[in-house]
Amino acid sequence: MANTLVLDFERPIVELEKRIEELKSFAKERNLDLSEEIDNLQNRSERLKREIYSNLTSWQRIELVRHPQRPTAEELIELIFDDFYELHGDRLYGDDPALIGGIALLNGEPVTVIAPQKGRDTKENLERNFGLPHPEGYRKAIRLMKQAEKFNRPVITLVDVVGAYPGIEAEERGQGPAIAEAITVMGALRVPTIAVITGEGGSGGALALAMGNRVLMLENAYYSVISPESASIILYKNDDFAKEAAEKLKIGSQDLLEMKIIDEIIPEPLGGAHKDRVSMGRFIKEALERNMNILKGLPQEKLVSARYERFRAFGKVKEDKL
Amino acid sequence: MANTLVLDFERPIVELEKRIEELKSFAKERNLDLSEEIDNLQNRSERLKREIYSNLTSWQRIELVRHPQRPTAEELIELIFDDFYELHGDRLYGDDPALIGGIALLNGEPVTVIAPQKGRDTKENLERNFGLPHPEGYRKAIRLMKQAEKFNRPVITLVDVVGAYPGIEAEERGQGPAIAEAITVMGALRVPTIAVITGEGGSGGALALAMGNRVLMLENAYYSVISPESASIILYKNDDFAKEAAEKLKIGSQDLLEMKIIDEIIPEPLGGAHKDRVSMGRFIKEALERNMNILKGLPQEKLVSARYERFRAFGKVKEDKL
Amino acid sequence: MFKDLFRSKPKYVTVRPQKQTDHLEHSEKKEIPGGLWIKCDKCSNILYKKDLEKSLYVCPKCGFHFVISAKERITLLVDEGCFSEFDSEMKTIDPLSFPDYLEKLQKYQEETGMKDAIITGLGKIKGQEVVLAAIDYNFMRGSMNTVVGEKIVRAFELAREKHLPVTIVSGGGGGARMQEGVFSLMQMARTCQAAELHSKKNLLFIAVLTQATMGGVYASFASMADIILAEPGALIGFAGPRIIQQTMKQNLPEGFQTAEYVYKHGHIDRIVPRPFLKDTLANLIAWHRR
Amino acid sequence: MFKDLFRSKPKYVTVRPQKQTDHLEHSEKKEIPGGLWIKCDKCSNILYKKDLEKSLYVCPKCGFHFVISAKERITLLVDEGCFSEFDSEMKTIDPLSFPDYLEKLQKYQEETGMKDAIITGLGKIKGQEVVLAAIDYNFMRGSMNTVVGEKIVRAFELAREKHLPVTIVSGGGGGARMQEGVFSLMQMARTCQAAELHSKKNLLFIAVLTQATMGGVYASFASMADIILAEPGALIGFAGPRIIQQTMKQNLPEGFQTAEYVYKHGHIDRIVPRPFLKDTLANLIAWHRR
Ligand SMILES: [Zn+2]
Ligand SMILES: [Zn+2]
Repeated sequence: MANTLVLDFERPIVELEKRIEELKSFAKERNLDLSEEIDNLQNRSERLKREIYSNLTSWQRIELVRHPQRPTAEELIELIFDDFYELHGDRLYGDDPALIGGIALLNGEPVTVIAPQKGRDTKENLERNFGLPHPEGYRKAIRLMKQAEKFNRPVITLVDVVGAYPGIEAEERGQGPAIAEAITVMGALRVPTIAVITGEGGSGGALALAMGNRVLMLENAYYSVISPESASIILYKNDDFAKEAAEKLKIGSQDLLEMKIIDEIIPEPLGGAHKDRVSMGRFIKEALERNMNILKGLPQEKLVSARYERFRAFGKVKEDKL
Repeated sequence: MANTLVLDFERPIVELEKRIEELKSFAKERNLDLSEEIDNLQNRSERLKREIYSNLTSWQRIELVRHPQRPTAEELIELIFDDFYELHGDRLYGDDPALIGGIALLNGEPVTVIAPQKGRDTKENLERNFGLPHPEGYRKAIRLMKQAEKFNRPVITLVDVVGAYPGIEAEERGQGPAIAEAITVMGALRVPTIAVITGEGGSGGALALAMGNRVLMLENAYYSVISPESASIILYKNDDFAKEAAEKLKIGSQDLLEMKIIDEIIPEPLGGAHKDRVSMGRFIKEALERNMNILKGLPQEKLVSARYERFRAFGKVKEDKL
Repeated sequence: MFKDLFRSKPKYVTVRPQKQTDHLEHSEKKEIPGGLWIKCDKCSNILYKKDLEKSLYVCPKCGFHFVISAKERITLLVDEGCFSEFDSEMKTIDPLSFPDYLEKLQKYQEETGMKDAIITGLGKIKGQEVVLAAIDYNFMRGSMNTVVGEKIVRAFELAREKHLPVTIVSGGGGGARMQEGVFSLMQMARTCQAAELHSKKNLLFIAVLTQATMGGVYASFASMADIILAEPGALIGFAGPRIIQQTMKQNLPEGFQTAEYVYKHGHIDRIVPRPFLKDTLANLIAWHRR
Repeated sequence: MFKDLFRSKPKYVTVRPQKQTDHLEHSEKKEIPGGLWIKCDKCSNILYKKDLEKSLYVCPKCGFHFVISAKERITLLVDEGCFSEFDSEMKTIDPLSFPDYLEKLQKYQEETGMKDAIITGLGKIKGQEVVLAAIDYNFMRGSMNTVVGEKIVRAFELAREKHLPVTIVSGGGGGARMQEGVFSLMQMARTCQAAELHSKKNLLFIAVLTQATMGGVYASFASMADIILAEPGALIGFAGPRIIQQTMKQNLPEGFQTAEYVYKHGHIDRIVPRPFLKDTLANLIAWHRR
């Protein structure tokens, strides 16, 4: 765990592991046989990990998906796909580094992959605008979605975006309309679409890329209409209650699966995606392949109508007369 | 002709008319009956006008269509259509005042009208960028063309544009691609399209709006791949030979009709459109109605294929083997 | 009486403009305080309320457009007596069981006489049938929840079935409604899809953006219209101006996110002052008749 | 021998890269002067010509991409022996009878061994059939006239008929060719329409923008491609930089209208150095196979 940020709730694990290391050194130094005690402690440590990581609060999960070592879209793409050829530009105004897209091979089959791209450090984050797309990012996504449709190529999105970018130019160039168009275009594509919420699924910025025939979600990811911090400000006039808001908004994968907002939870390695990237990639790949195999069997008309029906269902209301 | 710029070749007419006025004053002052002489002179003046205006060189016609009083698109629209509701914006970046578009009624039938808009004076010209569209102008045109197609509304363009705008931002935002897209979209519309070259038909900027099932042209208008001035610079290293270049390039309506680049010449009032705006409007309206009646009878498929064939024909080449 | 008419089952009803003030005293308190005189939010002139009513709640001194309720909006647009409301009893199921939400809703329901933030229905504008929706800014700032979404979806579906144009007046300052969480977010998806299905039948959709059209309302159906009109001065955008100012730590440009500003940036077809709105809609609908 | 092969009737022919220099000495005089040594236009290093040949005319010191002829371009891209040219005898009818034009053409024809500024044909890239076109900058700056337009239109038509992808390498510095006047302008219309008909069949079109892609070439088929690649440093734009500078009376931004600049502004998918171009095209074509 060298160089890795330790979250508050992870401290007991880290402390215990430190003790074990100390005990090992001590045993070696003094030439004592403490192997039984050490084994016991290690078992204890494993249990502790499982206990802690299996009982995370909504807020702790948010801390995990905001972990600086959390694999970014580029890293996940590298892990999941055989090849990836990035395509650039919206053909209108610019190329947005905060959103990447291109052609990739999923088990040898070409697919179009689109994803917001966070940076891995401060320098990269400044280049990538913290993974917050401008309108040209959404418009690049729209262009690549239409290209995918033209060539009958499925679309896979990996979604990790805090939300809309609160910037003057983003407003001027119409991020509202750009998001609406991305929702509309992805929502009507005549090819299979799978969205994977891999980290933060923040409001319209996430939905713009989440109009999937299937919406999958990593275990610790969240998907919400509003950030817990903003919700806290609205409810309590300050952001001290973000943790409460996170619970109330039901933004975790388990709640969303029960509410059928998502179709499937992709498990994360114990302690989060960054603890075992290779396994994380394998889990996502497996889920994508399995879902893609089902979708590829459907005719175009059915793909479109099934997607409409999927979202049409989220309108349950009461209609009692007075 | 008060406040009207007098072109060089118009001087003899103006001089003669001045003489007639002087003679009239003189006759009145001295109480002489010079009516016969005045009548003769007036007949002479009429003959002179017809003689001069019927034998204009290519360059003189260019001077006429660049005349500051030449009716602009807005003025022509007002003269031709019963109503006009302008629509704005490309929904991407901005609203380009150098290109106007909207829904108009041609004899009570809705049509979409699109036209570059020059200013009527320096102030207006600065606002309108001398009628030179930026990419957002072409993209507004594209949006309105697609809107017209959606609602099965014919598209009429009035084209008076010097050419592409040589500006840094126009290049940055892709005026090349925007022009290509306008050509492609208008070229493939499933509704009747009529282009009227009303003044300057300058290179790609004009072609972007001239993919008509019918291409009509005002008598004195020109339509060229390059401005005569630029051609002169290329051929003779300076622009002193623009007049010669204008002849060599065969850019006048009569030449273009013979080469079948245009389908019909709309006559102008004697001395040019600005000499009698009402008649000018009537002539254009008559031509539009006549052509539209033919096109409206054609099925959509035929409109598209006929337009393709129209332009497909401009590829005559030699194919002798050596 | 005004309210009763609106609550009646779908049929053509008479909506009398002269009865508007009954309702105004309830819902527009902040904008138009009770009493005979009203102070204009923009120019601070004191206006005689009867005059303001006659001018359709547009300040005669400075042109400021006061917020009006969804009912008033519909009254203003449809021919007299020509509106039948849809789904007037539709209420939210409170899908997240969000604390204090139902109480809050009840307060707004009592204040406005509406079940939620939107009225949809079939109306006639100068004799032309149109499916009409108006979001009410005074009902939780016109925020979009399942009810708003579902009523818009149904409105589009009916229009598609009957081959009718749709006009939505979208004064939704709150964007998506927090208390219904991800279900509010899903309404962006659903309304976009509904608008798209309507559009694919080559049917007309006109959006009228009024004070305020922000967040999830702007970033969904409202910006997918064939023709986008806006009322003067309306705030239109995705991210809120205060959030932008706080995050960017820089002053916002003059007039930022006003209808005029957004128009200049190419996202709005026309700005239409309230007194011209009905005629404009009537003409546009007439020109798209088949 | 190289030339003979190219002039032969459509059939698969062997195009040997090692014979390129014969042709270079004719057409590339300005870029690559005769003799054993060549000075790089960009870094001014003196390069050994054999080395430059091996590096595909990319300066080994600074990466500058020398202009290469259409024949060399095709040799570089297609599998050995796998190219059959179309319409190699096509010539202009000089539609305007433009003074001195035919003489000028003859000079270029003799210099380049081509009848006009483009080669089109059917080739194989790593075993995959593709309709390929390359514009030759050295033939009247690769300007588009009726012959260039007609050959591109026919190339698209053949590709459409055979369900094949199209790749066009567009080094057309002169844009539309003045001497054929409005007929050159019409080629913008025709090539756009041809690309659109091809596109409507869901077939792939890749444009490779090379030094220089300006005016009517850029503002037509070249920017309608599904995927737009560019060589490093290529000048790409509509209006020429000198005209812009003169008209605007201001300095142009650093790198204005270079491939890198245009890429940054969102109009190009990727910048691909020459040595990677064949592999890139091969992959892209493979991924679009059905
Ligand atoms: Zn006021
Ligand atoms: Zn060099």
